[in-house]
Amino acid sequence: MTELRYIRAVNMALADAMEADPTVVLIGEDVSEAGGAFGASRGLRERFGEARVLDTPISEGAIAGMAVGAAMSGLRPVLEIMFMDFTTLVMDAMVNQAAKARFMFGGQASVPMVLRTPHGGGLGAGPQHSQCLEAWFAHVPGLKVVCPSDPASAYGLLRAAIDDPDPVVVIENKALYAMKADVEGTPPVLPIGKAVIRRAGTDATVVAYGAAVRTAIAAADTLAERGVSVEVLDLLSLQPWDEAAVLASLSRTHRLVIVHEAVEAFGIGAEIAARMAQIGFDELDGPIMRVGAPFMPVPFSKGLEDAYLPSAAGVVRAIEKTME
Amino acid sequence: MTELRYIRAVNMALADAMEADPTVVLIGEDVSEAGGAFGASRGLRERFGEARVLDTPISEGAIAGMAVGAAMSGLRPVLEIMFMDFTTLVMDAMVNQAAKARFMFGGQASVPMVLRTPHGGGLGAGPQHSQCLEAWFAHVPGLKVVCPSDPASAYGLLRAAIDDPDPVVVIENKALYAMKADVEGTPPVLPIGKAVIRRAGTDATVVAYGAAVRTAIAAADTLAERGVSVEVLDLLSLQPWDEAAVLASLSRTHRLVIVHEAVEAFGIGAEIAARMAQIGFDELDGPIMRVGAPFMPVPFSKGLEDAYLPSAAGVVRAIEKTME
Amino acid sequence: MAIRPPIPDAADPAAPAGGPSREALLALYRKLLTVRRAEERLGTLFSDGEVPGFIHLSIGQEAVSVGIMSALGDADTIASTHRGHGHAIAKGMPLEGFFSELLARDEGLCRGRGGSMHVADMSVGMLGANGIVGAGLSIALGSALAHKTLGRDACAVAFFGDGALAEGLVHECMNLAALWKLPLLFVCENNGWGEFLPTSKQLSFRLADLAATYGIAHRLVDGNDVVAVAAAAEAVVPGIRAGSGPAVLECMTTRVRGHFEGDAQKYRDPDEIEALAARDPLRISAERLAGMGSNDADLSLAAEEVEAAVETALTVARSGRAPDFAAALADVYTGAA
Amino acid sequence: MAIRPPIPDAADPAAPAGGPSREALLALYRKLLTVRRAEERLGTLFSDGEVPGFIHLSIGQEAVSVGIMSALGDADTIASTHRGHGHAIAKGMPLEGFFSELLARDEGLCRGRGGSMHVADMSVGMLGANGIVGAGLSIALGSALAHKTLGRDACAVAFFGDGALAEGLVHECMNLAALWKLPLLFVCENNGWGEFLPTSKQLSFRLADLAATYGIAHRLVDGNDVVAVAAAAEAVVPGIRAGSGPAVLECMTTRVRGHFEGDAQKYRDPDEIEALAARDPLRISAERLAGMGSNDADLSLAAEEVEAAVETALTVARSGRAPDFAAALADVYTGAA
Ligand SMILES: Cc1ncc(C[n+]2csc(CCOP(=O)(O)OP(=O)(O)O)c2C)c(N)n1
Ligand SMILES: Cc1ncc(C[n+]2csc(CCOP(=O)(O)OP(=O)(O)O)c2C)c(N)n1
Ligand SMILES: [Mg+2]
Ligand SMILES: [Mg+2]
Repeated sequence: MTELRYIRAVNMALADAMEADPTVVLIGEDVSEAGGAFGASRGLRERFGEARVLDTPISEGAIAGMAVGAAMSGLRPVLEIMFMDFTTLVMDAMVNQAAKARFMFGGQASVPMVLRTPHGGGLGAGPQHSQCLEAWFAHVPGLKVVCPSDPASAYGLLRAAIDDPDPVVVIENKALYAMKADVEGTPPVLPIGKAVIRRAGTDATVVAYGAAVRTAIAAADTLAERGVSVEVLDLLSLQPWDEAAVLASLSRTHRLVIVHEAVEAFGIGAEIAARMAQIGFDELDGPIMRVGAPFMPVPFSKGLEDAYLPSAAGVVRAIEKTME
Repeated sequence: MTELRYIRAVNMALADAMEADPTVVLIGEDVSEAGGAFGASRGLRERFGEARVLDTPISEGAIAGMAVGAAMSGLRPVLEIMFMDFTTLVMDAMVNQAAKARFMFGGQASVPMVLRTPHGGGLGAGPQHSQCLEAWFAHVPGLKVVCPSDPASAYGLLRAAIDDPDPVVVIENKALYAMKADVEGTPPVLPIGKAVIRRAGTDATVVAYGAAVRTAIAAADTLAERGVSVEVLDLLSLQPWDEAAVLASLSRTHRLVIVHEAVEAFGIGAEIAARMAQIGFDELDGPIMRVGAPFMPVPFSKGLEDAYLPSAAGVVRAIEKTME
Repeated sequence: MAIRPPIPDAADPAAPAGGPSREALLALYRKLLTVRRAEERLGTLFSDGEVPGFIHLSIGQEAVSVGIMSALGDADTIASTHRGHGHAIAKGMPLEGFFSELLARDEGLCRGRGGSMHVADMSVGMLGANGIVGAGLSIALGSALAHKTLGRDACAVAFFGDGALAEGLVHECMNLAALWKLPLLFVCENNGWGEFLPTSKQLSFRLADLAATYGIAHRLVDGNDVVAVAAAAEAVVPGIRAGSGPAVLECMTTRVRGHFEGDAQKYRDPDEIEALAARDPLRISAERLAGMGSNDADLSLAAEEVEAAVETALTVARSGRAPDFAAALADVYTGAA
Repeated sequence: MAIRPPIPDAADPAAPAGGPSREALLALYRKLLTVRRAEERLGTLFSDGEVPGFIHLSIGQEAVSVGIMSALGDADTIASTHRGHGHAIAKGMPLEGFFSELLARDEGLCRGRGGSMHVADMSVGMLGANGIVGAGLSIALGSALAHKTLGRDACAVAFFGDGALAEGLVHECMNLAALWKLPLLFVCENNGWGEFLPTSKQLSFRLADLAATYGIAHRLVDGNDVVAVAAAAEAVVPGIRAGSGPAVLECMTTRVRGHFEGDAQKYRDPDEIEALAARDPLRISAERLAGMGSNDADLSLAAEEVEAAVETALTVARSGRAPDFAAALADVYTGAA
């Protein structure tokens, strides 16, 4: 067993993918000489050369479009956008180009690119450096979206994303970068679209992803002390997401709560709730509850930000509510 | 009674707002000399002068940011983005600037700007000129989003949007521009956030907005012949949306179907379904059904596009399904 | 509000040194004619309601497509614009696949899902027309990066209009291409218009100055003279492939039709449109051919052959299948079918 | 991969003609000192954990803020960057409101919701620092449009770094400002760095050439000499207000600290950092003052007063209230509270 940090798992996945496939290149602001704003690509320039680890000017629109064109011409670019908030500048490349190329060219082309970007608050980084915007990407046919919750999934999903023939958005959580876990050798490549049960339970299902998985587990721990058995399902993939796994869990527990750090309204949880209110309707013994951020920008003040972020207590209340 | 076309209603709303408030200016590509790609601003340059109706270069990012800055400095800009697909290029201005200014500056500033843009298919315009991306904007705290369904609401909501002190995204549907309706004088300004019952009914509620309202009414007509009484609720506003009206209707009919032209997955309907699966859970006598576009880009071929767009038959099937 | 006429409207009149042989020019002429006839046919199909959507014809601009492509091979890649029929056909997209696409048939190269604004043929390095003004620049930039990184002896070409010069992406891509010395040729088709407004009201600058700012070589080319365009392309493409860095060709050309079919061009002086006949790329080439000793029979033979090829392709296209919805839905992702 | 050093590293050495009086210069010096002390204090507050988030100090660059603002009035507006403390304080944001914001107090001008990257004071025309590189350019563009449309005798100023020059928005905004002759002053703070990489590796061009392309007047200014900056601003601002169109001031300056606090600058030559002391804006101004007959007592009095003002503001800020969550939630939209 060795201890692996989340950010180091990302770094390993990049290194292993570059080792395995000479067409994998890294593109982004400060990814090369500096090794990435959060250190994800540290050492890779030295190992693979500056032609494969490219420091770019501050030109998000162009480098995203460049990744699309490069992917259509034989490379497998992994693009880093330093904060998910800045993906506002790459929407055209991702949505009108990358997502649609395969379909609109009649299957002639595929776009094997990856966009890595960190979301999430907790660092006091304020309204323009903390947003969770994954629901935008999940709404776009042609994109895939994954969101690892720990070092092993950070490795396994990033490897899968780089291997994937289609564009994949890999969302990391800044607050998880320092997270450590024990792993046995190299973590396995994970299938895109499969959820994992992080904690088995029988009374209620909590679906979460990314940093909210920890919150969900903390809530489950609290309720376990009160004799309530909560199942925590880690989605891992948001598009496609594992509908079958959610339905199966709901069919066992008959209660559903969905948790994420993104704004609750029109977030990822809305789709999961909506789907279950259709295909899982007969299994539901209580209202479907969601726990997400309130409808406001991410505030700077620590106190406000703490109140803003979904909490284990909030998840406990939601579970209690649906079990009423 | 006079006959009013949808596009003419937009034109009237712009003219009346400019007449009422000298700080209202129109900004966009081909809005001035050409009167707008779809004719929304026809005649306004002649009437209000070129200083208030501004033809811009093809620089969506800059003109959107310019609208934000102008709104912070005393103007009320109404920005036209020619196709909603091109709003991919204004996400930073709308999301990181317009939406957050008031909050992140502690209430010192407000951003009274309007972004008008047409969405929707049916014209064979293909994957990059047909998308319905309203769910992105509805997910962003600080923005408001409205979507008129007929000439009167096109007038009433646009007037309200221009009067509003905060940024409002007004989404028109290209396929509705030619729609005509009889109106009595000038239509009233409509409150943002209020839905309207377009057809009363008792057996099931269909929630729709924009062009899908027609689809919903057609489905209701079909079912009326079979003795099923369907209520059609036109949301009109998507952010904030009229939760109370949806819940009230659901509480009468106990069956809920949501229809829109946008992609079903992670669309506007997801939030409505999710909310009702929580606060309306006890009222539900059947699964919540959604009818939206399938998970694919909007195809060019007429045949494919017809199959892609939500149909009255599809809505009928959904209603029947939840009434099973 | 425009300050000064930003783009000179006269192209470099200097005739290229040592032009093509008569046979070579006749081949170019035939290509010009192919693009022209195909588009004219599309125009009638559109007004007959046989082709849906928005279609932007490149009539009057064919010499840019044909001239540039004459310097390219299949390994070279191009990214195109909303006005991309000429680029596609000149790059080698077969007419059947082209018409089948425009008629939304399953046999279309994009299986009827893309249409006019998305014609593409990856097998000949045509990476697609594009409905987003400016987007093709960054696609070509990426393709150039791939050529360089993978050590290919190839060049990527970005086509764009003068209106697209206002997009920030132009600046980002030119900076990047110059900074990294990418094998990228920028081809601006300067027709003086962006939709319904002269670009003199949209731009405060000249492309020549912008290119010079980045240290990118720029040439002004008579975009209606296929010989001039071909010569300019041949002058820069080998160097670009060899690693000398990007170049810009600014091709002064003429949009004869409306912005899209159905646009009656009421905003344009009828005299101006009429005067365009004198600069017709076909006429210019025909006159050159005549000067080189070609007779009318050569030209009419070419015309007949092209006509026949277009009609045959159209007949094939018309007999094609309608695309299948389930197949389309299954093809959003690779291997999902 | 950079081709050539894009930005000259020596600023225009010509001393401005007819400089300020000693009193005026002393006032500027005091402002420089205020920004410096406030930021130094922030640095210690940050390392003590009293200020959260990312903070980017403008130490070494204060003369740009102070010099430009000396030519502006309250009706003039500015849009700033992620490195915006100096802009805010120099434009007139009160120290209490400033420190209260950085300490996330309800009395902060942004009520503790924005923090370092969003300091703003609309009452003095400071439209906000900005966490998005380049975004301030378009905000200032819009403000300039408002000034012009509403007939105000005012100028808008866009501050941006040299790294921001790679954003497409720069090109779009310069084109628009030139095309419409907007009352907009572009102020580039050229410190040679964009985060951890020299901008010579990010840019293939010089701002002087880019500005010339749009026909915008450009001046290279010693950004560490407040007198030079003030003179350059005074030379262009009245004309801009009067409708002569935009101008660019490129202020060559020095980032002394890391990109943000906590950045140890390992990527930078220690000698280079040490050499910056010679170009310290405070030192340059102090020497000028000495040359004009100010004695050490003048300067230490100023230092004491500034020190006291900063500490008083900080004490006030520390005693402030924590912001209330419900109030914040109710203030996302106007009048919702
Ligand atoms: C990003 C974007 N903005 C606006 C449009 C609408 N539009 C299509 S073509 C065009 C004009 C383009 O002018 P130019 O680049 O000169 O090409 P031309 O049509 O003259 O060939 C515009 C504004 C678009 N398709 N994409
Ligand atoms: C759109 C965007 N891209 C990237 C960043 C991350 N970032 C913050 S500051 C910075 C460097 C800016 O350099 P410059 O404009 O020269 O300003 P300086 O820091 O030197 O003052 C970068 C890349 C950002 N904040 N916004
Ligand atoms: Mg043009
Ligand atoms: Mg800098």
